[in-house]
Amino acid sequence: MVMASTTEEQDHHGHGHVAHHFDSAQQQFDAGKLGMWLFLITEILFFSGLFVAYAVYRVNHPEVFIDARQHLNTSLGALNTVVLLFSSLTMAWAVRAAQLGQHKLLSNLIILTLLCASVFLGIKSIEYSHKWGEGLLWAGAYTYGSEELVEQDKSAAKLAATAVLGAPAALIAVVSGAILVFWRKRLSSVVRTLVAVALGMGAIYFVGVGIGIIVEVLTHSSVSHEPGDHSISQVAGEPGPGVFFSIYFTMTGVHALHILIGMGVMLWMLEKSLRFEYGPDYFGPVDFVGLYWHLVDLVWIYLFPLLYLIG
Amino acid sequence: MIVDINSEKILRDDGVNYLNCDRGWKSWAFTLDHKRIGIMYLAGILLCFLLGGIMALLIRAELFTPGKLYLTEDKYNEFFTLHGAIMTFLFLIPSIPAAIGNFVLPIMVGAKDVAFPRMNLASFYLWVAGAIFFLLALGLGGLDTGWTFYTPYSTTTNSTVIAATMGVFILGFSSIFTGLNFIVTINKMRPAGMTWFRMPLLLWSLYATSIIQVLATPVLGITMILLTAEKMLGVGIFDPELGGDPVLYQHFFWFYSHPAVYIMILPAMGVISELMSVFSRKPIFGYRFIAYSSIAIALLGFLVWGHHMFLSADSPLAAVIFSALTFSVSIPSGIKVFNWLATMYKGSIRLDTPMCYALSFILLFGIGGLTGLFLGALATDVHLHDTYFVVAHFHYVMMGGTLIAFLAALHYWWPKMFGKMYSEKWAKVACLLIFIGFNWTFFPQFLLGSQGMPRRYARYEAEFEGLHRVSTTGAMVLGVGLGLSACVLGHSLWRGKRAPRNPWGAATLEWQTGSPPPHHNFIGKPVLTDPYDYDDLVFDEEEGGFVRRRRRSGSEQEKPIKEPSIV
Amino acid sequence: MNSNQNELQHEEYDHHGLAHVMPVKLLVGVFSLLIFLTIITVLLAQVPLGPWEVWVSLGVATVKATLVCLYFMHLRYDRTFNGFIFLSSIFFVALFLALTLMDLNGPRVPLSGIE
Amino acid sequence: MVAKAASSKSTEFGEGANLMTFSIMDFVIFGSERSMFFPPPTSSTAAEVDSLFYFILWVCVVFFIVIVGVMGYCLIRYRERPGVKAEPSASHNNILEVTWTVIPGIFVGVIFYWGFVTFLDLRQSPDESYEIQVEAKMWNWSFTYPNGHVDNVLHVPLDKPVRLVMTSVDVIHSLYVPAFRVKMDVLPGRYSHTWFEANKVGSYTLFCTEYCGTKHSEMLSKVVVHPSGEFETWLENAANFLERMTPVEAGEILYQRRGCAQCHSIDGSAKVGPTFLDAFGSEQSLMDGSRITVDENYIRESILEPQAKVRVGYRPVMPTYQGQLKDEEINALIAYIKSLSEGSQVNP
Repeated sequence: MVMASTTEEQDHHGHGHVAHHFDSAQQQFDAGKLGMWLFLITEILFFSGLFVAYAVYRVNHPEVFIDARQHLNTSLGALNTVVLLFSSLTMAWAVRAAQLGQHKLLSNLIILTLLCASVFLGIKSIEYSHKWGEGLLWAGAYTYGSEELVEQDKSAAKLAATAVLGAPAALIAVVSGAILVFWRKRLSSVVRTLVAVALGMGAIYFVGVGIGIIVEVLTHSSVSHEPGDHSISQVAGEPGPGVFFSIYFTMTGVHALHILIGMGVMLWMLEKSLRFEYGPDYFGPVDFVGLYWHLVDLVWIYLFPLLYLIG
Repeated sequence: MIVDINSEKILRDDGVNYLNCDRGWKSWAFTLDHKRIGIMYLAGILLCFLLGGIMALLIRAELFTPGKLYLTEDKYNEFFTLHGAIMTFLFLIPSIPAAIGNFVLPIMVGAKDVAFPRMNLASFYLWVAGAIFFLLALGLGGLDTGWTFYTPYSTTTNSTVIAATMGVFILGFSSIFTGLNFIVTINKMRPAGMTWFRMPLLLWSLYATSIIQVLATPVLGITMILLTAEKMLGVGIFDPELGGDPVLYQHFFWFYSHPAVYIMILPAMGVISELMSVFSRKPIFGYRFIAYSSIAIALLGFLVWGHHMFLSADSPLAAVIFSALTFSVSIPSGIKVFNWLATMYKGSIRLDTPMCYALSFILLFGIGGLTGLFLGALATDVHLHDTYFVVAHFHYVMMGGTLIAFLAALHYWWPKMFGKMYSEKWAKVACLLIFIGFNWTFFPQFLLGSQGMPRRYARYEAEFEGLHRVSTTGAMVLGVGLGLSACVLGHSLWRGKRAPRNPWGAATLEWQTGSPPPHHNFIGKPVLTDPYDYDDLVFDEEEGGFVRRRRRSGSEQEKPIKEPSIV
Repeated sequence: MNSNQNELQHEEYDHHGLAHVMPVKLLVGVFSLLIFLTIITVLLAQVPLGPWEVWVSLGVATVKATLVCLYFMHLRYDRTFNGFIFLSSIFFVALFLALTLMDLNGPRVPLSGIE
Repeated sequence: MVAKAASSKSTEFGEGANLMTFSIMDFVIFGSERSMFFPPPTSSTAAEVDSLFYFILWVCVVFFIVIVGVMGYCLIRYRERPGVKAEPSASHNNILEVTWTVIPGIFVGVIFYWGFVTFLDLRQSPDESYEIQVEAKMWNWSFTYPNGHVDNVLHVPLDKPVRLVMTSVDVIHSLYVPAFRVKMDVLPGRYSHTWFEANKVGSYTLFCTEYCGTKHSEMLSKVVVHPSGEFETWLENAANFLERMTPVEAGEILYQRRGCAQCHSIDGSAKVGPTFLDAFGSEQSLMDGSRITVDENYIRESILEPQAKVRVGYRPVMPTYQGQLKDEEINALIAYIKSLSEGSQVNP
């Protein structure tokens, strides 16, 4: 919605893409760009709160962080980093395509970016469901190391969590699939492509899940703990691993939320690009969404070492 | 210079302006016109001010006696909480920037609109949404945490904290959108001739305000998210039970909420800078210093939040550093005051209502600022912290400062907004009543505080009764004063006589266009002039207001011309 | 910093229409550099660096971030003002972090230690 | 002048009037024993704080008079008169700007330094301080003395530095003794410290100044300063009251001291908790719908696990006294509560 407002209104009595209150396309573009940058710094300060919380607890209780960190799967984190970086590349390339008016390429690059985002979420869901199964949750719900967790209901819990997290993607895939099968004829080519992309996103999410599971299984050894070890179980009133996972979940959760928002905006942008709306004289929205997407990438670039590596 | 007869005709004959250019509620609800959005904001914040004001009076009434008069302790706590929350988030923060600024800023920079009109409208509707959440908090059993939502109380109390925090979160976005819009508008939409140092000072102060809004508000956002998560899921980041740290919450909260104090006061200072110059008929004294001091206050304002925690954390070092930084902010504020006074020197001072408010601003803000020294100094703060001294101090700054300046701005731009003049006489009476009532209410509270009366007390020791009674009586006078000024302005809307383009003889661009302005603000292009040069402005009987005289070399007699004219 | 002036200076340089266009080679180059750095950090995390570990991995992260800003986000070719506000935001985050930390590593006690 | 406005108007209010008229006089003679600003200073550090206060006050008064003076002068001298235009004059003057930047700068510098030095004294408790543990809970204070005695009133010796080690069991509170000019937040999950040396025998009010919910404004206590020598004897007697008194008397003292009185009345009126009057032996229905008779076991359980059986119409807000009351103390309380019910004879 912010995006929508940073891209200027097409004014009825304005000419082309320049809104009535701007003198030139250049002024409009610069204004939009400055606006976008200002929005990005609000995002940075929004995340800064979480980083400060992280720093405060890390400085005051390093031991907690070192133990708790063992329970994050570095390979999954690294994998996601690569996926996200690649999506940044496609996004940056998309901006170029828009500037040069390469309409087909632009649409394809946006689609590619969307698919990467989907894979990222798929892999993330495996991380989350693993934590859920182990009871490695935020302080209020932290149950790790308490005896009543038996191996099989652990794996059951993991399965359930995976299912719950995957449900929306599955739903999207099924619905859009159904639409393609039954109403194919009635849809305009643009809408058809959009639905197809939705189907693709839904499907590839589970590719991400698959990859996640494989990696999880392969690298299980690296997660160095035997069930019921009390080295990091929560004591009321004392800063325990619960706080670490509180920070882990808020940080990654807020980040994932930004990914979702980004995906939504990109679909909106894809629709426009399929209508060939972007070209050398009007590519502001693509550029601005690109900036946003790179910022989400930037945040992850810091989250990855802070959460997965240091300790 | 050629006088553009046509544009003049248009403006003389058909009275088409932004108010009557199109009708129907849709033309307001979906308008992208910054002027209409400004007016909607104005209506909204005035309603909230009324609500918060009524609560204030109820609180004062209860405090007339030490024991219970008519409010239970719980109700009292809910009232002062919502009084604080509503006044801060729904009135003070949007007051001058979102309502007055929205209307004036684009016209002052000679633009057709703000850079992002849709975002502007979105900002207003977000504000409405936030207000609704607050009303929910009020309706669903009330909120009793104090407007600061300190943990762990806010996470343990079973009142409607979540509704309120969500409201604050949404209002944050509303505020960010306004600030972002203003920065871009000022940066990118000024006409070529208007360099940074030819901008009216109100624009400087609004720019500084916007910087704070954009940089600080997001932190409030994440704080509210964490607080909500804390309450709903038990993410123990602020909760000592789960190993969290309640003082960390205070840091998060004040990292926004102290700069927010400058979001409230900086625009007020901008308004005063304009008025002092216009009504002294003198160029503002020390333009650059006032401009720089605005930016300085905005930046230094980020370094002082710790003075709300002198007694919270155990680190004297931090307290000392924060105290030093706190004092550093007082300097630029002082600079502004002295420059305003210097502006009056050798002027020709006209005491119209806006000027009366401006002068009472200087006195009240002066007291408010000076009493800040007691609180910035560590040793005295230990005694005065969380007492009525603090209450009096911030009411002198926020109400004596921001509210009075808001009223000044309202009376100053009222003719421009609605094209009507109000009754000078009664407006001045109201101004006087407000000034007296205000001091009568809040000055005794300084004494209450230094004598050791803690704040947020529903019941109090008998020894404080005398001063509390004085204060309560004053509050009633203050209420009457505010009511009167509301009547005066309201009355002008249908009884007031038609306002000229430039009733005050001000030189900033908004006075070159009609009152009220046309839909696109100007017909033709405004003439860029020095915003503080009054030499060519002469009173014109036929117009009933001031008009610009054409500059002529030599003795040839001067003939007044009507703006706007195309260069 | 009147925008109208700045425009003129920015017009030269391989501007295409409204803004600078990134060559594909450069984009791909930056990307592969980023991947390389990612591998480096993961490997470095295996090496015990003691207290330096934090700074090393944050350092690498900062290099990556800079690359993304300069090239993917066009900051290198963008108006200086945009870069300036970006840096200023970093400055304020640092401020927030520093002053809060300074105040908050006071002594803590567990609730259990009260009686 | 504002103060005058207030005072002249305040005449119709008895106390207001006296207080304010005194004040106007004192305004001229700052720092007299009967000051309009402060309760009389009664601690070793208070005087220093006050003199800083008065220094700042004078600075403010001077600056304010200057501002009002200049404003008044301009308003009269340069008011608009027909035919008189504004005289041209410089629109900026850097020397002037520097002057009114530097001079206030010096003043705030001094104020800061003075405040900071005094603050360090307020924070640094002498090593030989007498240490008292403070525990704050909604909405009462309990002070634990070195010999294990717990009291809800703070008793301190004269002319002896007393160090308070404070913590809270629930939300943030703040301990404030205006007469000593002493205040410090009391936080859950960590200890905070403050200290003072009372130098005047007497009893002074102690407030909570951090908003802590419903009865925040009633979370008051007293500081009793004993003449040197008498303090030890008081502590002696206070500590062994259980031995010296009958359970009922002891129970009554505990009822007062340990904060029961905050929420449980003995006159039948309902406060946050149920009244003790005629409670014993009565039939009561609980939240879960079941009914119980109030007997020794129920009372004991309600003291140790208050949340276990909550009576209908009351919120489960009582904190546990597990590990805070000794068995004989609990027995004494039970005996006291019994004594408040008709026809219940007290068994020894």
